[in-house]
Amino acid sequence: MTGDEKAKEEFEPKIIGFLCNWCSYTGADLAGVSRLQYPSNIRIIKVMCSGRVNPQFVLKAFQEGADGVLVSGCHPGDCHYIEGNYHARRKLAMLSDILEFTGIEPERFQMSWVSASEGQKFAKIVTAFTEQVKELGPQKKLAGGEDE
Amino acid sequence: MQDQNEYFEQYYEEVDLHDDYLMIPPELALLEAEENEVEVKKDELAKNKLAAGRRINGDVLIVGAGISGMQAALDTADKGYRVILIEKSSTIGGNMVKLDKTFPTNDCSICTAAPKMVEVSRHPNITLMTYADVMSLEGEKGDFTAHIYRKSAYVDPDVCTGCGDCATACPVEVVNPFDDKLSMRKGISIEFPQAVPIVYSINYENCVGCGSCERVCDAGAISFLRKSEDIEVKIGSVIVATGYDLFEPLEMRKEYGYGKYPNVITAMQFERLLSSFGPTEGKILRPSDGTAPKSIGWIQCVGSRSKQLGFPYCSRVCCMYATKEAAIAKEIDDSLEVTIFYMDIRAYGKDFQQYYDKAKDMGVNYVRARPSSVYQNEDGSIAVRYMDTHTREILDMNIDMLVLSTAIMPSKENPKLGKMLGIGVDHNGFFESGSIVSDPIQTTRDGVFLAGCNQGPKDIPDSVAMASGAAARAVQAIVEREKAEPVKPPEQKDVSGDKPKIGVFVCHCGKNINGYLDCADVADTVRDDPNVEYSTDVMFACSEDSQTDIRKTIEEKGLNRVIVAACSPITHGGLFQDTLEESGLNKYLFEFANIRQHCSWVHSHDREKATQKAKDLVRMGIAKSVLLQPLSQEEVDVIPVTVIIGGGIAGMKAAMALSDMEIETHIIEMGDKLGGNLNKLHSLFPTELDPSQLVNEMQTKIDASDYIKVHLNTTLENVEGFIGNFKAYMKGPDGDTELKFGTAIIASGFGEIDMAGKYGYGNNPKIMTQMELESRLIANDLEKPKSIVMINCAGAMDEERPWCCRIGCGVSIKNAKLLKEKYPDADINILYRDIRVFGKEEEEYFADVIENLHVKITRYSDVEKPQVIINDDGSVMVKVRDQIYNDEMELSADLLVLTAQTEGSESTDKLQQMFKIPVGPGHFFIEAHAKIRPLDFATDGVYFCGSAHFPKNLADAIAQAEGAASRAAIPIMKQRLVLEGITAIVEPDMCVGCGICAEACPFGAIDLIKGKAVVNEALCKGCGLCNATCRSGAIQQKGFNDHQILSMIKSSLNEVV
Amino acid sequence: MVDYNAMTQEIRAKAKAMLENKEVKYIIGWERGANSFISRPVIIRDAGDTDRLVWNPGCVDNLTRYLVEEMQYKPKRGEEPDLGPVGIIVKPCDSKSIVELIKENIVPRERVKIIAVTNIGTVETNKLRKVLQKIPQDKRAGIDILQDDNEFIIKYDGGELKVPRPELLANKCETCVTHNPVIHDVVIGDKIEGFEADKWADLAELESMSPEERWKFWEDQISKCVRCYACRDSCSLCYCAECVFDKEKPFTWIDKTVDVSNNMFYHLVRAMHLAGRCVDCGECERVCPVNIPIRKLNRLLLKSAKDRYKIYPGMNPEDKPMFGSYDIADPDEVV
Amino acid sequence: MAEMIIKKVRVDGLFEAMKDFEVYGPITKDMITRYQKTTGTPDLVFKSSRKPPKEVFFPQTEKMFDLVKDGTRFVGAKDVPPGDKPILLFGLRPCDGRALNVLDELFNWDYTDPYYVDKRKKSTVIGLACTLPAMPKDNCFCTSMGGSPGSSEGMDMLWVDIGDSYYVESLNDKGNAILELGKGIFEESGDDVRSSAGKAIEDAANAIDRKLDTSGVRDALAKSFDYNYWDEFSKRCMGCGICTFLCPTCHCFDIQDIVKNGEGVRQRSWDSCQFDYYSIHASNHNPRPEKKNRQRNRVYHKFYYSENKLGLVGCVGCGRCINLCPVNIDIIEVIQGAKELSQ
Repeated sequence: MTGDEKAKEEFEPKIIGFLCNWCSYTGADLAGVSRLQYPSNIRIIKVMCSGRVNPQFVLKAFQEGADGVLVSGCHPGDCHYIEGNYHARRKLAMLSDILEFTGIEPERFQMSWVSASEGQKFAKIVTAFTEQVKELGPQKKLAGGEDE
Repeated sequence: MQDQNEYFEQYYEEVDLHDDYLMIPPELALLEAEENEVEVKKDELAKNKLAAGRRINGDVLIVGAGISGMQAALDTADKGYRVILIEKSSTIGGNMVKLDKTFPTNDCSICTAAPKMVEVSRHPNITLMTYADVMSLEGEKGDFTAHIYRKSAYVDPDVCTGCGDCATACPVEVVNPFDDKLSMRKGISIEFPQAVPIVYSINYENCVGCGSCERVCDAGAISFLRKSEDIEVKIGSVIVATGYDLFEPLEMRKEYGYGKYPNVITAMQFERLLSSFGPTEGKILRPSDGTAPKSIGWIQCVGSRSKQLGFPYCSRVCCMYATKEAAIAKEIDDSLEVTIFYMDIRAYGKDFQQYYDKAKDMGVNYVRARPSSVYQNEDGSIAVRYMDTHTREILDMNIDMLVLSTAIMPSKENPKLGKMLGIGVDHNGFFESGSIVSDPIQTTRDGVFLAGCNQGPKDIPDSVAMASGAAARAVQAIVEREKAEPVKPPEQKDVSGDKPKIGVFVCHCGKNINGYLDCADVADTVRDDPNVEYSTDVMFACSEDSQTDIRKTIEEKGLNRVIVAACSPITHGGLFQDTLEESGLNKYLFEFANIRQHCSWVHSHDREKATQKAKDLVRMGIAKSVLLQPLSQEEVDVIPVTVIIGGGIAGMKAAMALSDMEIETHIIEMGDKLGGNLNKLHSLFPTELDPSQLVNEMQTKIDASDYIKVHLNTTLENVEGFIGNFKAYMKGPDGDTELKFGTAIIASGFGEIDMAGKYGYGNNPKIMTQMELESRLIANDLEKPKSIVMINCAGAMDEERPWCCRIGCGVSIKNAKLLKEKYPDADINILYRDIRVFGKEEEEYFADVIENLHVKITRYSDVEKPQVIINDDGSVMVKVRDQIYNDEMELSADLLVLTAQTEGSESTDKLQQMFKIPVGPGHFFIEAHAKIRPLDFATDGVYFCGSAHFPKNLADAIAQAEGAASRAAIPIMKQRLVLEGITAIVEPDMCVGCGICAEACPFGAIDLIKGKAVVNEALCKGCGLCNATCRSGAIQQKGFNDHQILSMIKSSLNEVV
Repeated sequence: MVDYNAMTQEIRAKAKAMLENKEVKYIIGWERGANSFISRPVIIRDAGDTDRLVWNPGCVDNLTRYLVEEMQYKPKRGEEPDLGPVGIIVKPCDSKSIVELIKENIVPRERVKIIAVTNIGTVETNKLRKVLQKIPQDKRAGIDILQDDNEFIIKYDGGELKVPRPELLANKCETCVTHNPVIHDVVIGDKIEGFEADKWADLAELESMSPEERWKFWEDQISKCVRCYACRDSCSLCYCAECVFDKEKPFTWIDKTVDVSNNMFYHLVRAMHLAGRCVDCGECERVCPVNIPIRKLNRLLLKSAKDRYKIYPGMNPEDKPMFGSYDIADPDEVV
Repeated sequence: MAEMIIKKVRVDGLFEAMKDFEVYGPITKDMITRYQKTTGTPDLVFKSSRKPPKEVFFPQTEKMFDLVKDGTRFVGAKDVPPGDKPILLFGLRPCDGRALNVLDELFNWDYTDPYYVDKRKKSTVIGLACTLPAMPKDNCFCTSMGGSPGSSEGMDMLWVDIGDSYYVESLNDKGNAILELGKGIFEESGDDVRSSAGKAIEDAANAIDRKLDTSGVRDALAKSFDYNYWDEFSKRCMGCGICTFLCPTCHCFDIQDIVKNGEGVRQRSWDSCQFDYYSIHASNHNPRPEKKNRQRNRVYHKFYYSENKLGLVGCVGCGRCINLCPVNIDIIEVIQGAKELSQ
């Protein structure tokens, strides 16, 4: 194993997950109830609705040193608040575009729809996302590197 | 009443009173006790003595505390009436809590049921008695006297902490009925970890009387001197919600090897295997050797749809639960081979067909066969012999485990209970309804009502709807009574300006958390945080003793914020919030750190990382907690008026139920008369009932009611406001009118889709839909046909409209019967995909039509739909491939009836806009929760019933109508409503009035007044969308404001405080 | 050749009439700058002062920010607020700002009288600095800049300099599609036709780069930022009573630290706050003292909004705000 | 005072000889010059820098000390040991050199600021006189503020471009030390060199076309504080921080504790009196609530308070604030206006 590979192996990304109370948080609960295993890197912040997630939170998380940010809400049409997830979708799509445009890997940011019954999906998403972020290595662009 | 007394005596004879160690008078017992050096406290005995023969006054007695009984109890208690809820076993929850997940949403069953259980146990208007049976019921509607026999569990429920030390000490091991015999438990036990009340109980049948439990019980909760009680209760009405038994295929259907081969289990046993708190903690393992099966099969209709080998009716839920179990098994292990042997897949409910389609896509193998026999191979695997009805081959399939989808059957105690309560039992053993189609809730005795599966098989939402309906009916008898005084919560301490003093309680959840991470370490880490006043780890934070501890610590340490690190706020948040309130703290000063579902259970292989994450989660909780502020909840008065949109049968029935509860009700109907689709129907499946007669009877009652006002030819133009304070703008014969109301019921119904262009419809007078046929039957103007073909699922279950129309099979069979009776010489052939007759008496009706009237039925496949050919002479031919005989058939049809797909009414979209309620596929409204809130919308104060939600047969629509009336009556009977505390708040100095928040708000809760956003707290649902949309942060969501979320972000990335 | 002189005269006449007829409290316009070659904002209250008003390619400011100030003016204690209309002179690009401001309830339509000019382009201040080097310092005093379809003509003391349009034209004018005002009470100047649609050519180069190259580009640019907030302060749509970046109590969104991390956060959030609203008036980029190509960020989102949601701000006050609305049919790239 | 010359071709050699220094010099990129750390030879031909050289001694963001952690809490402070490398600031323009004088006074006034003073003490400053054609640029008015394109105030050594070489004047021991370092690189100078340097400076001075008569400014300002005048011209001010951040003598800063990635530091960053929250009190009261108050404060600070306090005028006439003001607030015009009004 090269040093680089080793560093990648040992790198434990910091991931923040904003989950809506009604679907995704409950879906994450279901993953727990079903004892599905996924990497422990994610720190979940509960919000009532994915529509509550201001793109500013995502940027702030990156700026504070998060390596990845996951936002998850109810599937389109299933929003507990009727339409919050549609609003979130717009805002966060635009955010994704500007991240890409500024060369900040948009792969560090992911939005997903996870219903209360999709514990399996939640576990899969978190696993894949953690892997994806791990692959990208530490996020120093918005966080600022040590060598500044 | 003679019979009843006999039964009473007989019961006492049957039930062994040896359970009472105290067969002698207390005084003597005292003396004896002293002699025997058994510690007995005098006052305890005295209490026991007094307890016997005590009297309780209530309003409604509810027998059975499964999901139906709980719903009925909550619906009644929420209206302000006192409920006495009795449950035979030691916990409430019934069969639902045994299930792993529920179809078609795959919601965790216990997770959705547990909050209801907790709510029931904490409701001030509900007196809950477990281990209790009803013995007699005397008197009449409005004035009943019942006797309750409450068995002693030898454990004082007020003292037991649920710690489980007794069970550890108990030497007796018995089969655990909760796990359907798949595991063992102790002689002293609780049913399951989340049982309510969480009180251990001794089953006297198993107890050897060694006293070990008593000796180890630190709390001193166990006493063998506790006496069973005979309690007299005075009530005005009774709801019977005693549930069902499951068919045990030991005698009948023994050819499937249950009880003989260990790897043949019932579906309920399989549920227990799937359940995370079941015998295998959610792992699918064979009972014979504990290995994971590589293949599993399900046999459907075990005990149902057979007069000879079980019950003639359809058990209604088995197709879906088997599909669910198979799909979940497949989800857990994709390599698993799963096969379901079925007769018809009755995926009749909302989203069921799609769920079934998805299971097929996942690789669940459906084989249409009723296996004849089952053998065990040497390796313990099971050989199933069956004939595939599609290929007509006789085959053997070897599977590692066989699951029998056993039928819901009437409780064996129904006849006895029926006699004690004076209510009738039908030929199958279910309780008899007033009418199976038009009055399912009413028993044969006035003032006694039915809810749930004791009336016939039902799935959860239908049971819940019926339970709400039963609550409405039960309240009618006592509506004049004075309501219980609402309990005032203790005075709240004002802590708003105080320095945060946080208490942290890290729950072990037994081994569920502490088994995978170090709870003590987590508690230690945060103890020195400047804002943390107290930090500890506890065994079960939710147990009653921990609750007491938390309350005590709040008091002693002067805590003003509390964090519990445990399971999930979804299930347990409310519980701890209540605990805070009881301690005089605002409930919004509570914060949850989810270290079980989101940590210990999902990172169970890395103790170190799980512990680290738990620390972070708690720290994030602290970061937010520091910033929590007490939130006040506004109260509003409720306008005591309900509006019903739609005057079909559901709307009419709901109006009548509300009227009976003395609530002013307005029906808004677009058409010129009430009755809706019923006016167009000739008759009602599965009865001979004349719909017009039913409509007329109800019309008469509505006309006679002082409480109902009908607005015909009236459309609803707009609605504004919120629960308790709506305002409708209507257009009708009186011009534009306004109406203020408190709650609304949407009963906008459904109709057939436009069939134009499908199956030759619209081009030939011989082709018509079922609805048109009904009209022709009423008019009696059909030309005598020689051959009749009906095509079921026309326009249904395809890509465009993937749902099942739910009612078509029944309608086609009924109309086939009518036509056959009218034209006995005519050939009738019903082309079908599955025959989905699931309701009460429906299967029997169907079997009768097939057996006795010689109506042909031909199964076709979804990939080869029937072709309709219209010849030049106008004659109609139908080409179809019979899936069973694999024959290509050409049927001439003098009459071709299309059983058309259905969809929600045209007004759906408009209502969606006006009431801000969600609509799903097919223009059907989406309920707040598919299982436990089947009549509510997410928007408070708006309910629905009938086919606006999904096509319904009459019985279900009526039960729903009464249920919706019950739901709609709750806010009105409460008179005042406490609103959501998590609302948005505007800082006026920061707001520049750009209005984007108002634009975004899904609930219209924000107005611009004088250039500033102003939140209407009554409309605000607290989603926080406005907060995310406001650029300056002038509008903030209380409890989730920018500062709080930002603090959580920061603390999650910084291991410092 | 655009007759700036005639247009200036017309503006002055209109302004004078408006003031004399008391149609407006004052007129927001441009006057000659102190160092003469770039015009600057001026507020004219007196009909007699209207001769100070000018219109030429050096009128670079988007004056609508002063409109916002008027609308957000908080009367002092005891002061009776004067809610009378004000007059403003706008270029077509600036007129889009007014559309947004009306849409966002900041400017009531009735409180503004819009004198709008048609415009084929203004100068880029930075480019002008360079071009002016060609003119002796002592001869720069009376500079006048004229323009036709192909070139700018700089008239100075005793001479004139012809500069091909691209060498002096403001960057924002190169991509401009709005040469005629979208909202106005009075239009001055001939209708301008025949401009190409925005092809986002200015973004193409960056978009063709690899992500790492893009980051390097932005890191270089953003590291120059001194966080003077001129880009924000010049923007007429940055009208919040308290900007998130100024928030100090009870928490801050951003540190005062000037480094790539904080600077980038600032610029990304600023761009997101303007997403679906920015009308590309170009003020942010013009005022930047360290020449950060800020417009690129805004324009990327402008392009995204157009591509994704068919939203193009600044055209119609009745349009729904992008972040206050949604369409079920919005592209769904969510996992 | 030693005078030497250095041939332009030998400048690289000198920088090679000075490699023990941490060298800061003008680096021009995308038309913008800043004084930045460099290991090679900085730009020799440049217009005055966009960001003033004060950032070398007084960086826009500067760490003051680390916060010390105990477990998960911060319990104390730990000073950051200053670097021991001497600093060389090369290419300082005369106006900026005079601005250093102001900052030197300020940071040594009632309180000695260790961060600035430490760096300043170990620094050697080599100035570069403004000569045509690069300098002066638009709106330079140093000559009106008592300076000149050849002023050596605030410097240890001054270089003047005289074609293929620079005339070099060492002004003190620090300058002499550089001469010593560059022994063999610097060459003897002569009178003709000095006079051509003088001529170059004079030409530059003559090219400055913007003038401000500062006589009577103090009196005028003393009288005009309450004039409506301040309101009038600051109406167009947008309230950005360009004029202050880019001013070589402005020195306001704000102190923040920053926690990131589990580590904490206390640091200070430039602040601007033009920001409305700059002067806001804890009580939310703002003594300078409006733009006119803030603009007036800036002008008074430069032309009135600074002199009271430090004995030095706060403006050196570098012209940056005029050049970069987006709305053309021109301090020369402002002062002249105030003078006219007060007469």
